[in-house]
Amino acid sequence: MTWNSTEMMTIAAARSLQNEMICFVGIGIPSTAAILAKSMQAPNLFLIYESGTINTNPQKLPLSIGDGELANQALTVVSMPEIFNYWLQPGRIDMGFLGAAQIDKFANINTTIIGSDYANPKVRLPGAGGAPEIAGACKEVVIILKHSPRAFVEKIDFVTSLGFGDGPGSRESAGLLGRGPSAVITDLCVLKPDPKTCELTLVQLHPGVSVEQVKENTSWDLKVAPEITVTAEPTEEELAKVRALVQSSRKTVKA
Amino acid sequence: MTWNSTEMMTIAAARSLQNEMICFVGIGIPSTAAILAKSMQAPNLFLIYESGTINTNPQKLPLSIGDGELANQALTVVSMPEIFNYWLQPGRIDMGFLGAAQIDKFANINTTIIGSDYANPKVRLPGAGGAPEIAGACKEVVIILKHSPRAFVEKIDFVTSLGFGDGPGSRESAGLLGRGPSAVITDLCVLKPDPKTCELTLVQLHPGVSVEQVKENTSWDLKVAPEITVTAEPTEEELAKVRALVQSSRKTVKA
Amino acid sequence: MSLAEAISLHVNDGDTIALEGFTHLIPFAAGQEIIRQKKRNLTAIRLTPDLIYDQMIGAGCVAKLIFSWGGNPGVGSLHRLRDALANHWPRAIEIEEHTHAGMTNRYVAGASGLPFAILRGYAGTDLLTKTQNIAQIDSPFGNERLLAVAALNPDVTIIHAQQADRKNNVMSWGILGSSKEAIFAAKKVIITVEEIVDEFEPRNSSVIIPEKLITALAVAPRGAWPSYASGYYERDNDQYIAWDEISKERDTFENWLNSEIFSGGGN
Amino acid sequence: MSLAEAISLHVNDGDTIALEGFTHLIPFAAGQEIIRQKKRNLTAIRLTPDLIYDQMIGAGCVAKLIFSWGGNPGVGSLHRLRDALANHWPRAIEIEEHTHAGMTNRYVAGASGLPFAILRGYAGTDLLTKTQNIAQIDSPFGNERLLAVAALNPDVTIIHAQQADRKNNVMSWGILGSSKEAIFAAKKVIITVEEIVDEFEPRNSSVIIPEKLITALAVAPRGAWPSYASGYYERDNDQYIAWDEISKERDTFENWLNSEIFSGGGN
Repeated sequence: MTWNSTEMMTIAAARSLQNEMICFVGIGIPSTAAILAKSMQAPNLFLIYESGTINTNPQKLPLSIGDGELANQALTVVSMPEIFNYWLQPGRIDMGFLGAAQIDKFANINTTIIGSDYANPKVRLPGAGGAPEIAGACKEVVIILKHSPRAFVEKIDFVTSLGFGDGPGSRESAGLLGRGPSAVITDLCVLKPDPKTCELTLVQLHPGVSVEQVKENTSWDLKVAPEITVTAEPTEEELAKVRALVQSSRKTVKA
Repeated sequence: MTWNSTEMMTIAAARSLQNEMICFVGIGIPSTAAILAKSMQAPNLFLIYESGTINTNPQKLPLSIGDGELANQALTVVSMPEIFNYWLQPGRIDMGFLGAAQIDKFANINTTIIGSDYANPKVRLPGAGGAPEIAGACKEVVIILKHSPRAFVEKIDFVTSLGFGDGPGSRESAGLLGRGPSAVITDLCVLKPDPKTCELTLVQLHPGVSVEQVKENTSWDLKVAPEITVTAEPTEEELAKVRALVQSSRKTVKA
Repeated sequence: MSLAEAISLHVNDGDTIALEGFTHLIPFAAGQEIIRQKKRNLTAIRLTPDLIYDQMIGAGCVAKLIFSWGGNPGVGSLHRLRDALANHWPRAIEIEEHTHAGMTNRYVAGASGLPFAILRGYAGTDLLTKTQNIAQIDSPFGNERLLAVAALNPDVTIIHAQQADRKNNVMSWGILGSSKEAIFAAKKVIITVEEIVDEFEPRNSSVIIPEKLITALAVAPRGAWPSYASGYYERDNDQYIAWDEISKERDTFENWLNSEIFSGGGN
Repeated sequence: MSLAEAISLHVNDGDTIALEGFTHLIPFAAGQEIIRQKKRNLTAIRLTPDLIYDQMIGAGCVAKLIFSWGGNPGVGSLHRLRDALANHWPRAIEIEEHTHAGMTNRYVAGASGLPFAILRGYAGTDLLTKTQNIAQIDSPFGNERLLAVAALNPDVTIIHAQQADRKNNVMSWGILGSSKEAIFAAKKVIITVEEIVDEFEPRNSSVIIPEKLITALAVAPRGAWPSYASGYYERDNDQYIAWDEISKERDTFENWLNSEIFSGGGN
């Protein structure tokens, strides 16, 4: 049985979701993972998309966050003021599932610009969308992105969404309700914030991945947990389902 | 052809409504008058009730402001936040139609208490309801109540809704968007605010009513316009329709 | 779960409760179960206390009333409310009064997890000096002063709706007032419904409340009577008129209480 | 009224406009008519500029963009937006960026006739120092600091919906995003619809917009293509993917502009 690293990342992310959770899902890999989880261990996963679809159960992978499939399979569809003000803001959501372009050691994420000059960036990214408030208000956040030195940087070019700021106490002083990122899941491994320092720490490797590989793909001097576990290999069922999902979309979704 | 003074008041109020107006209606006589107007000169009168019924066209007199008839005959029914925040507050409503228990010479109205001690009033009235914001935000307000010395007082016991405060400039300094009361229609006459002083002035008598009668029923020294018109007598059609409406309700509504 | 269980499990003495529904879908069955179970010292929130709170006040359940219009719609006064205010019978009650716009926005703030909401309200009225939980606030953009009203977050919101499905999702339609906001604002939510259905039919001006928001669901047929449930039964205006007589005197009220509530089985 | 008349009558150079519809019901026909009529110096508001604003920006209609997520959903970048920002082609544009929650609440404030709305937003982000029309505000009740966002009140809001009735009331259903708020917030409202019907069928998650709120109504079948109209046609994902190629280079974009917009008749 073989698989590629994106499949492993998606499956590992799916496994982090528990049944009955209320999950606020961003488009792309997070969405694939959430839909996969719902077809596996979490059939009652309560999926909310920022487009207003409540408790939706998409059978194929949406290309956009507002695809007809999300509305057609939803219990109800509400306005965006209701989604952001009544559902997200009060801290009702258990889990926020986010992607990112850049991330730092305190799990702060950037989806706005690459380059130091906001007025004249090297690369203009899409921007904030729903992420800052998702990162702020969900009880817990999982960030999913591919591991590379360009993505895992010492200092991100723009703080679009707050992780742990510059360490313990940052979220509290910013007045955020949620506990913040509980894990960063990549195509190589799983990082978790250190309970004391909040710094992202390597705690789990995907099968066949070495600590060196992860360190090579991380621009800061990555902390490594004393005991590292290895991710269970994807099951045939997981792989079959994730491939069927990706097939169901006309084109794999970019983050 | 005979009629009673309540019928005259209702009919006079109905005549003050023009076709195509957006009218925010309180329950009781204001509602009867608005429904009558819609069946007479103002078929396209756009009626909104605080219960959330938009462009409703009741065929019988509602006893309460949220009767099923109002919802069944409405174009759509919306939430109260939408009614008060999106429809009323921005000044979208042309005409507010209100009743009152007490009114003073500047058309400030009281529906809260009778007696000077708020903590221990002589009579406890229902209170504000939607009136303060209706009186504040509608482009124009018409107040409908029976004429009596107890109702038309020098000083009202509680300012529930602002008319012209203590005269010119009061509404502006309170930050109200609407122009305020354009007329007070009673069972005896029609009063209008003086363009300069804002003080209510007798401008029109219902048929068979004398100036003295009105003054006897007004506790302050009522100003009288140099030229007083007389209200046109109710037509047979108006009377037939207002009586049919009142019949349609099991009991005439108290303000 | 039965309505009796839901009330006994989730409504405690001293709670702040909101039984919402504007004229339509007023949760009378739930309110009368609260009377039956002799809940005490409640802070009771409703835009329009209506007969339901007049009954609970007369029965001695309520310590404080937060409201915006306290009459018998289309009939006149709420005599039990008046008697409690004037003569402290059966007990003294405190009141805090607002406007409909103010109360609605206080629920909106509560539903939004915000400490307050802003509106153009109460301007020039005596409410500004006489009531609580309001404050003036200046716009940080340009020169404007507005009113801030404090959020309402009831311990329990109780709503009557038309239907629930087999998964405990709830659908209601027609005049819904501030019900949705009162639900989102509450720590716990009890919903009574006319019936359980296999599937919700499509309807305009309808709202579906996901089971995730609901703490307890009970079937209570005619649970909004003498108010009404669109699609099920009409408002019983005769009862509203009859209440004027029943509630005017203490003895007629107490007879009603004994015969209709304490002798009545409950749902 | 024809869409061409509606745009020429009600959209002026220099206007602040909002073409709303979140992924669903994006008013492409109206946006392309704006390009066809060479409207200039527009301040264009949308949570997600999407292809519609990428096209208008590439065509030189837009002076300023106010938005919260500027990508090609599920595909990648908006190349015309990037080219305008990086190289000022065909003209320089200014941007003001927010979050979805912020933009949504800016419409809510505009719809409510308030100067601002409050939310728990932007906390700890660089947006606080980099963007405009936000301010921190303290709660008058207890010790909390929140974010105030300034109201949005477009000169014209343009919405595509499924149906209008013979009286020019409009019904739409499915994902509606912030459309209702954008309509109430606007000074003028242009709505395009798939078709005129005799009567609206009952539907859940539907909204009816009374004609009183509508300045101009035009029938534009498939007016949301390549986005979608629930009940009429699906999102044309191939077109969204194809746009990545079309828009990447200026010459391929200009060929598209000439062949699809300026040669195309319009609605």
